[in-house]
Amino acid sequence: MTGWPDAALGAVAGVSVLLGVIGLVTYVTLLERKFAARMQSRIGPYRVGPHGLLQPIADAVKLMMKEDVVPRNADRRVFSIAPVVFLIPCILIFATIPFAPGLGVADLNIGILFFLAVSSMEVVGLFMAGWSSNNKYALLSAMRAVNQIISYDLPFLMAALVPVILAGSLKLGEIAAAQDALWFIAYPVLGQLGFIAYIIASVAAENRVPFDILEAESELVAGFRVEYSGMKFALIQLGEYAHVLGTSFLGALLFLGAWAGPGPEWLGPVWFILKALLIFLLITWIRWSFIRIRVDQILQISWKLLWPVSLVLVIATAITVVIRSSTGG
Amino acid sequence: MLTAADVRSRLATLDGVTIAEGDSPLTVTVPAAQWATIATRLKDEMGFGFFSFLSAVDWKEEGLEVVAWIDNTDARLSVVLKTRLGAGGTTCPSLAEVYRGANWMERECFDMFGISFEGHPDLRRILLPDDWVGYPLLKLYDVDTPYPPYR
Amino acid sequence: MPAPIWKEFKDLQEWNELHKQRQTGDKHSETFETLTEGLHQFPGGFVLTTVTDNFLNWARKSSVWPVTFGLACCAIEMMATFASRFDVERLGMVPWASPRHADLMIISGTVTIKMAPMLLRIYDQMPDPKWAVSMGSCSNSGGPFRHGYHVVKGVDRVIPIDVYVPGCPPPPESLLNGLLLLQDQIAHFHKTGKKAPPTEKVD
Amino acid sequence: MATDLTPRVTTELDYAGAERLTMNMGPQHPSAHGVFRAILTLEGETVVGVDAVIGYLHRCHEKLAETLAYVQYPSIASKTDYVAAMTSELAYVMAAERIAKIEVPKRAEHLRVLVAELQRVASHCLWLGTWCMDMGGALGGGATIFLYCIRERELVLDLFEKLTGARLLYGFHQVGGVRYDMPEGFAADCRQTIDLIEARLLEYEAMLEDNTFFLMRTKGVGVISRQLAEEVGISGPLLRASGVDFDLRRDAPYSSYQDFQFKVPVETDGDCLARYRVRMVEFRESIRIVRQILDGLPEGPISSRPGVKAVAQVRVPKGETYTRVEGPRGEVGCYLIADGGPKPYRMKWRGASFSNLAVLPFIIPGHSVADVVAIMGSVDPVFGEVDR
Repeated sequence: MTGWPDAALGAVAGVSVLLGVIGLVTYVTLLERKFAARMQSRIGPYRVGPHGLLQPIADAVKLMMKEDVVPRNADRRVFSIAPVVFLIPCILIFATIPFAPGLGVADLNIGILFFLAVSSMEVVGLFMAGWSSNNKYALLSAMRAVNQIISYDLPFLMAALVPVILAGSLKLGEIAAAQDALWFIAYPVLGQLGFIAYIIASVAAENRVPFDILEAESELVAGFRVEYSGMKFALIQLGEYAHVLGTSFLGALLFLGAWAGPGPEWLGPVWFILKALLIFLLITWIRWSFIRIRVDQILQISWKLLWPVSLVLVIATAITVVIRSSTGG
Repeated sequence: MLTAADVRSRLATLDGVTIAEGDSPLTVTVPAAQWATIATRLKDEMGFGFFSFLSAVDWKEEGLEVVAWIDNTDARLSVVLKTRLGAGGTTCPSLAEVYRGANWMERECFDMFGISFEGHPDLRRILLPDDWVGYPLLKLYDVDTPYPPYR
Repeated sequence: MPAPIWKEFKDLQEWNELHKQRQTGDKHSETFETLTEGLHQFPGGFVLTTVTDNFLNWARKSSVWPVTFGLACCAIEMMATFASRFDVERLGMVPWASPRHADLMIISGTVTIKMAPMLLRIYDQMPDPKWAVSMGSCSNSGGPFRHGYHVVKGVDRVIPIDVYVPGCPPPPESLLNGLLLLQDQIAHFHKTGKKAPPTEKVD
Repeated sequence: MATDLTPRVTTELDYAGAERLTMNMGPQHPSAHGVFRAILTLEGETVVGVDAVIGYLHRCHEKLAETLAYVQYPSIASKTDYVAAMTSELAYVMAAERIAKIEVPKRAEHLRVLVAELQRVASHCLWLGTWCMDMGGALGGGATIFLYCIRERELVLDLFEKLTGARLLYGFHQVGGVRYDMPEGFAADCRQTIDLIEARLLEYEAMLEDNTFFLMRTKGVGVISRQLAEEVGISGPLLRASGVDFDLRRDAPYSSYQDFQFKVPVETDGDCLARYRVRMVEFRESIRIVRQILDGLPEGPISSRPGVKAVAQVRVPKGETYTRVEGPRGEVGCYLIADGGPKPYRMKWRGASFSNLAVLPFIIPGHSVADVVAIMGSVDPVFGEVDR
């Protein structure tokens, strides 16, 4: 390994993570469809390949072959790059996540801040898509997106700060390592409350039901992506699922002890992925059992409930940590 | 409680009103000029607040007849109001100011029979496209009249 | 009694007129075809086109996404088809609300003259390649309302149709059969190489 | 709502200098419940004006009825309110019977009530599902409830399939009685189904009423005052949710409703939640009526003129009548004028949804876009009946 220049090593790691993530994200859609179908007393994809296992491939290939429609009055350039602008932050959030001790693209010192900063970048792509489509549904959706993502990034940050304070580091690898003894979700009171706040805020930041006002199917048809077809639509879908999966990974890392689990060490990444999928299924479960709420109500929940509560939570965590270190240390 | 006999006696004093036999419903034929005033009286004085439907009948050479059905939901009474517009007559006072439900019903009536309701706030076609030619429920209109380009 | 001569029926004449005016094929696929035609003619290129053809058709037929577009009574049966008992998602079909994401339009119910331009517009909004299934007597031919002044006598006067499902309304089983027939039809769709002769129509 | 009593199509709100956006909803829109177009004028997210455009499904029912004989039309009558085909058939058939003074055997009357009530259950199932889908989205929790409701509706449709051979549009009624008798084992199946549905209703209530989000979305949304409700002539569950105690089944009994015991639920709030509550009680009352019928179904013929096949077999003398039937959506009326011939001279179809929908321009202004779909869903329009 020593002979390899760092850059090449980084590139190899980056590409393999990228491919892995794309593969995982594609199959996560199938997982969600099967899970939702079972919830709804259906079977879900079944005929395409054994048990519908080839479904995501068929969908992706078909979407690639579709015509790429650009509406006549759309802002052509912005319309075309918006999906990419949307997708890049969604994929980039995987860069800082270590899948095992030392196994990751870049375990930055400010890992969690990078994650939060990049994941909130997706609103730019969203807004570009909504604005350039020259469609009123898309425009309303873009406006809603800005509203919602700004209001939910703060609680999201606060909820993510709870494990940060408990671990005493911003580096994701260290946060994971700090949970060797006790997963943060098992931390009395604070851990559970933090986890709940994290789940709510991440559902909102991912624009999923019950906070999916910006793609509100029954009001805005499909929201900001209403005019997208073919490959661009596939990119947007990919970005959305990548974002969901990314926050699931982060949740598993922050609260569920990342790669900790029984068995030999090389099973670590497997445990990590399983935990992330567990959180993903939790989010999916929420998605398929709640009804959507209104814009004003969503903002009220954020500013009047979630934001103060998470702030109090962070302060309480800080106090606990101070007391613990002063008494124990 | 209001009874059918009360309504009958109160309406019988008015000019030109004829009330047919039978109490459920009371069939009241009024002159077109008094169409809206009698409806207002029924609503305000006798509590006939529930507006069920308004429509018209094409009696060929005898002209059009407008029919409305209103209810008193407390006393459980029903009144059918009828008025003849006379041969060739196509104007009728509007009930839209009295009963708000008459708004769409009259628009439909205009759409189908070409009756123009005077005093209607927004009289345009409701069911058919705006550029439709003819009034389909008139007896002279053929059911299979083609309409280009789709027919 | 002599057999009826179909060419003499007024309705069919009108239908033929409309068919002559209608454009066939789609621009997207034509460009694609000219590209692949070159590849096909290239020595040995036919192997590639034939193989990819099968693969792409498999992908197309495995994920036919209908647009949620209900017109009348048949829409209720269409909803039942999408629901738990019949569950078209087994075949990879996901109903989408926006026509831009869809490949298939199920015309479920009576098409009226006021609706026909809207229908055409929604069909035009769908990206190529796209398919249309006419569900129920009303959209096949006007059905029981054929003689109405405001009813289009068959949706094929407005847009081209791939599969006709008879019935008033067709039960979900019929619609499912129609969708399976459509999948068969898509499996013989040629867009990456030389066009195959059209498949035999079964009466 | 302050806008409730303003008799205008467009209602102005006080927003100084705000720009307006005109948004078109429909005719193809996932929550349009068919083909409905609402041209909304928006200020931000608030709707300030709505122009409803209907007629996309105008199938010339009234004109066609003048060209079809009394025997032919009932099967087309079922296509007006296609979600509740049984009740719309009943209205037409009853009108012809009333003019011609045709007696209907007692068993047929009971069977008519049986199918009407089963139909109400099926129709309300569909309403609950589609309404939740409007509020929850096809890619969310709404879809789950929708699929559950359709699952229960399928059970009722199975019963209808056993009875008539059709799932959606039946042609079950005919002038003088009904066309098919109950098959073997139908009563037992029917009891089993309604027991199951009654148990599942509790699940739905647990799923919805225990969910704060559901209450947030429905409480105080789309309030219809009593006066507006009566003036516009909305009927059925909407009218009863606005505090008017009026149910045609009880107040103007037709068929054999006077033989059965049932409650008429009334709520006074007039909002979406009140409409939901009224319908949930109606579910149970319908199930109760079905049980009563199954317990005491009289024996006898099912039609006073069996084997009506030829068009000329039903003779209706000169006369006119208006029959009203309490369908799942409200008063379904058939105003029939006969001139002694084989076909009606004029038929006016009073669709419940037409009047129910006419209330939208009065209540929607002032609500946000998300509420528009919730209100639309709670009105439960069926466009076959609106446009006819």
